[in-house]
Amino acid sequence: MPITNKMKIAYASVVLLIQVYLVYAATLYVTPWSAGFLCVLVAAAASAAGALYYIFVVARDNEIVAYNPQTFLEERRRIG
Amino acid sequence: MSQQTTREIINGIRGTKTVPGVCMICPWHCPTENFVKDGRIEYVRGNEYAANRTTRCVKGISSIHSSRDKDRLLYPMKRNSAGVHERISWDQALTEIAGRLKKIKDEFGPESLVSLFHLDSNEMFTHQLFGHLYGSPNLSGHGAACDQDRRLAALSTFAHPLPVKDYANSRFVMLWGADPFGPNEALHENRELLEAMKRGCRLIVVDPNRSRTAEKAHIWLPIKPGTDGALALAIAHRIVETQSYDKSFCDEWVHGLAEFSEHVLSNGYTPQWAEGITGIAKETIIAVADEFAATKPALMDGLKGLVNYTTGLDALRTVFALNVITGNIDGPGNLILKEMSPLGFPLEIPEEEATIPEKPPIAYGMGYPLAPDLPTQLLPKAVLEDDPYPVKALFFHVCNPAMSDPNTRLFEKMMAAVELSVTVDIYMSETAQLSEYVLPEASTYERAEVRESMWAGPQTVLAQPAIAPLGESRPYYEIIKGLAEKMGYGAYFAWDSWEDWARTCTAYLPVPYEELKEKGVWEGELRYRKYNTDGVPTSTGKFEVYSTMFEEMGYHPLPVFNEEHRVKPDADYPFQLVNCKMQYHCGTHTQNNPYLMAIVGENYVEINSLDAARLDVREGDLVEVASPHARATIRVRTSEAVQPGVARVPHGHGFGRRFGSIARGRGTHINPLFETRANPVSGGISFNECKVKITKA
Amino acid sequence: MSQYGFYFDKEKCVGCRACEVACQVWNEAVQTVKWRNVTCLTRGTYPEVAGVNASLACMHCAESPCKKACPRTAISKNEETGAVTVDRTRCVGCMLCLWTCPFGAPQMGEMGRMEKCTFCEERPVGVIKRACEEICPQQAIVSGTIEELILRSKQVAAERLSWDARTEVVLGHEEE
Amino acid sequence: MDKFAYFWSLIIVGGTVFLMGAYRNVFLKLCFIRWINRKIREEGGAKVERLENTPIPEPATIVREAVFQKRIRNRSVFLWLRHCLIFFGFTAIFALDCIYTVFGHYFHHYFDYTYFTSGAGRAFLKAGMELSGAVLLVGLTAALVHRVVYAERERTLVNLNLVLLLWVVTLTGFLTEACRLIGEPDDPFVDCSFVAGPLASALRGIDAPWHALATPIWILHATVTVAFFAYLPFSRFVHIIAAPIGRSITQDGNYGRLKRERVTEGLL
Repeated sequence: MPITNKMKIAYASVVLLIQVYLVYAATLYVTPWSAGFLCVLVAAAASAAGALYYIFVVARDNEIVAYNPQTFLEERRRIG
Repeated sequence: MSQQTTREIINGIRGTKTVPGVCMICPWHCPTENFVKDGRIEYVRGNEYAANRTTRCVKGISSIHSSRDKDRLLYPMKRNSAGVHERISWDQALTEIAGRLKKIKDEFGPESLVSLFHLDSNEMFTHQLFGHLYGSPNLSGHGAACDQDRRLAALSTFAHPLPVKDYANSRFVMLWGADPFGPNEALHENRELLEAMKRGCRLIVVDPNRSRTAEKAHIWLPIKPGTDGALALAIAHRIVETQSYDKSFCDEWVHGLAEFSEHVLSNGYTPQWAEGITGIAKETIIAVADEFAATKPALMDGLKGLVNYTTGLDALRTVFALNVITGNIDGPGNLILKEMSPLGFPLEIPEEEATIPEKPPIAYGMGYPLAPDLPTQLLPKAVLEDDPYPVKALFFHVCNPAMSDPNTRLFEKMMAAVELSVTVDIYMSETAQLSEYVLPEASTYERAEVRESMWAGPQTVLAQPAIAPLGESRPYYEIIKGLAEKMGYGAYFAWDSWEDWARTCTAYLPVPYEELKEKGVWEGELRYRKYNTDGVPTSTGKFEVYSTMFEEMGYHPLPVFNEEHRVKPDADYPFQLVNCKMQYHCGTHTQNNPYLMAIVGENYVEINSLDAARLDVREGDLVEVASPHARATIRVRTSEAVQPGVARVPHGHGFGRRFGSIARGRGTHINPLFETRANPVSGGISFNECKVKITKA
Repeated sequence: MSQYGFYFDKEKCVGCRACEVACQVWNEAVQTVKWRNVTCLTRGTYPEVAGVNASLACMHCAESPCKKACPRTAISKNEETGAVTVDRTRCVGCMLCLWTCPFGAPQMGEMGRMEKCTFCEERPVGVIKRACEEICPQQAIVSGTIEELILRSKQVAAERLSWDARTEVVLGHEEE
Repeated sequence: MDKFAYFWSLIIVGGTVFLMGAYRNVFLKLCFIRWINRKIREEGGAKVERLENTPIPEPATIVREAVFQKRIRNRSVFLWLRHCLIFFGFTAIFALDCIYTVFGHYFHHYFDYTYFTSGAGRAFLKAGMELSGAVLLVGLTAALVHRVVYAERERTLVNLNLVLLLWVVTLTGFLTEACRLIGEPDDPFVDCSFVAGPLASALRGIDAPWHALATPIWILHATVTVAFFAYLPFSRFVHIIAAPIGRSITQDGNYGRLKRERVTEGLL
């Protein structure tokens, strides 16, 4: 299996990390716990959920599912 | 769905029309198919009804470019006093040439016209106009530069000029200096040989260079250059010593076996002696000889690798003798004495009209009575010194001796000295640049041809014009017809389209004309062992291992190995120069081809990596190759396939080319380095009698 | 869905490159760079020299790596013939496909997009030969369904073992 | 919900969408390529190990291919010029923009670093962005005109949406700057913005409520820019990420030649 769950979790964690940092950076411009900041938080949560859903469900890597070495040898054999 | 031919399917896909043709790049003349769509050749391939089926070699398939090449000659030209070729009209060109030819004939006799051609089938018209009507005996192909020795050896042994090979049924094939898988691509023979090898046929290759054929061979004998004759005689010694030749066949069909055996045994041509000369272990020689004698059917053949040395003729005579004494001749899987198809001449010329030349062909005067073709490399000397007799007119058709013959400086002097020089070609070749008149010929896509092809059995190819001639170029038969009318022989050339003379040519073929025109090729039945019925046309009625023809002419009737004319590398010229051919090029016509020039654009000198290291030269460096005669700068290519001490240079390139936008200025002309050396009997050009030294440029 | 592909016989190929030029001539209208490429190799020192030639265009793999590696999903596989072709309108010429192709088949075209062997789409499959197969003087390239080709490679091996005293194992038939 | 809140939520959502696209169209594919190359090496039975899976690209090819774009130059000088304008314009303004936002808006929260906000750096930054913005705009206009007028003859592909998007981004960028300049006539660096300055003075002639419009135009610019970045990996612009990786590794077809040699050597 080329794309292991470990890689997916790694990528997802990077995405979440960036989001957390952006929210922290937003605190410098938007006074915390004000209405605007709440919007930022909601946006962050929504996009985080969307990202996780996308990575683990939508972007099925079925097209890259296990590459069957037997067929690969088949192609090699055709160079007789 | 009826069994559609592949032609119709392709026509359906591309909306093209199929016109059968013939390929004019190399001597094999493979029957082809051109797919035409509104005046443009869309696709080309081999003729599916012919032996080569739909296959074509790389030079053939890429020759589609010459049907659209804007660098081709498009109008007749004449060299003015300043030496520049100006455009003239066809009428003016033909009238002036005809007038000059008449004047030369009256003054010096018809023999003073020499007409050289490469291989074009329309030479029939040259023979009829210049030969029968004009009366010149000096009409010659390019045999001197190619296979003169092989033709003479075959004539003396089988009384047949051009034996071909039936690989399909063979069990043992031994090739001396021949490279069918490389430059001398022989289409259907390649496929048959490979399929035979798949069924267990043994392939032995004798070649100093690891050629493409040597790559596929079971045994490759890396012989020292020019010593093939010694190896052949050693094999003959082994076969004669162990009496493993075909006794019954020899008694009935071979003349002079006793003298041949006594000659081989007494002169000590033992494998031990050959080992010293050729560098091949005597055990290998003995093993190969025994295997050759034991395996039936077998065949041995040799080509360029042998004929480029003065020892080549005798080597080939021995090789053909080996074929004969082991009974491997004209049977399935042997050398086949090709049976020609019954093609007539295109024009009927009554006997009394033909003028009989008084003087003999110029080759006799040069001292080579047995030369099948005129030794073109000796022509410059003969012309400049009026040696046998004065030669005033030179006629070149699709051949480029200025490029391919040795000693180019002497050739240039001849072209300046001669009164009339005419070149008919599709490109402004080097010979055209030196000649006074240049007439543009239509390429193989724009002209018709009726010719015998090189398949083992009788095979006729009827090629038809697929597109209109480019510019003002004309097919060769139209040029000859125009010239004949101007010379007053118009009556015999009274046809209006090429179909008329094509019908007279193919009148005796068993196939109806329409069917031949539709298919483009007719293949007769390949008969084996024709000598049983038709006998052997030699003076003794048998295959001659002891050649009576040579004996009459005062030459040694039995093949020997003498190296007196050999030019061996020495201290200050350490390299043996080998004039070879490239797999991707064949003469002048492929130089302006974008497909081939993209694969290999320029020629190079190929030397072994050890020699390159010793000369401290790397791949791609410029070096100077100097022979005692001349020098040239060229790029190096280091390779493991070349024997140390040998420098291989493909010929046919360079000469400060000016004729094509793609060919201009590319490649190095190597021919000035070769001296004018000829095989003492056949007059063939011995290119490789040349030693060179290589220094960093 | 039958999978077609090429079978290449190295014992027959002499490296004459006629297949390259035939492909160029047949696909002249859409080709800017050679799709089929012949590699000629010689190894060893004189006179022990070994040489081999291989003519490679796309092998039209069953599970083609290039199709999976393309960020634009521009490469698609024809259902009936199994031919792998590139869609020029989607391709942006990033050449990730060449990075992953085991046979180095995708070529960078002059129009800034990837071009590759299309298994002569125009020519009806199974009816007539492909352009390169038709021209090859040695008939070293054979196209057909995978079953035919594997059967053929077994027959060639069997035929060879029947007379070849040395029972040399032929590539890929170890388990038979 | 003031300006900045919207801006930051926009960045978060856009960034995530970008990363999701990058995941599917770049990250997955690169993982697969690395995996298949390792598979080829192990099971391909290639006796030859000479060819690494990710050869180090030589800089010469990269310069020739990426910077000089010899391939487009061979096709036509106009297309080459247009691509260069967009390529250098985009990279320049992107880089300068990053520097400006990082040093300008962000660092001064931590240490008083005014070189870029009001010092001499500000002038360079300003002029640089104006120049690259102008270059990008010219390139994009040429692309738009070309796509509409010449597409059939040049056999290029007409998809206007991307070019239009980037064009709008650049245009709104200049508009926002012009509005800001209208709002602050005594900006010390007005002479550096040789495009926005004259635009501002021109607009000042038209008596529209420029001050009121400043923020909406700023928001529009921000939205369109982030939309562009978010849509990038899903569109043809993924070649901004993928082409440098793919083209530099495959070295203009050289990598293919090495792979074919490896397969041929396996046959020896």
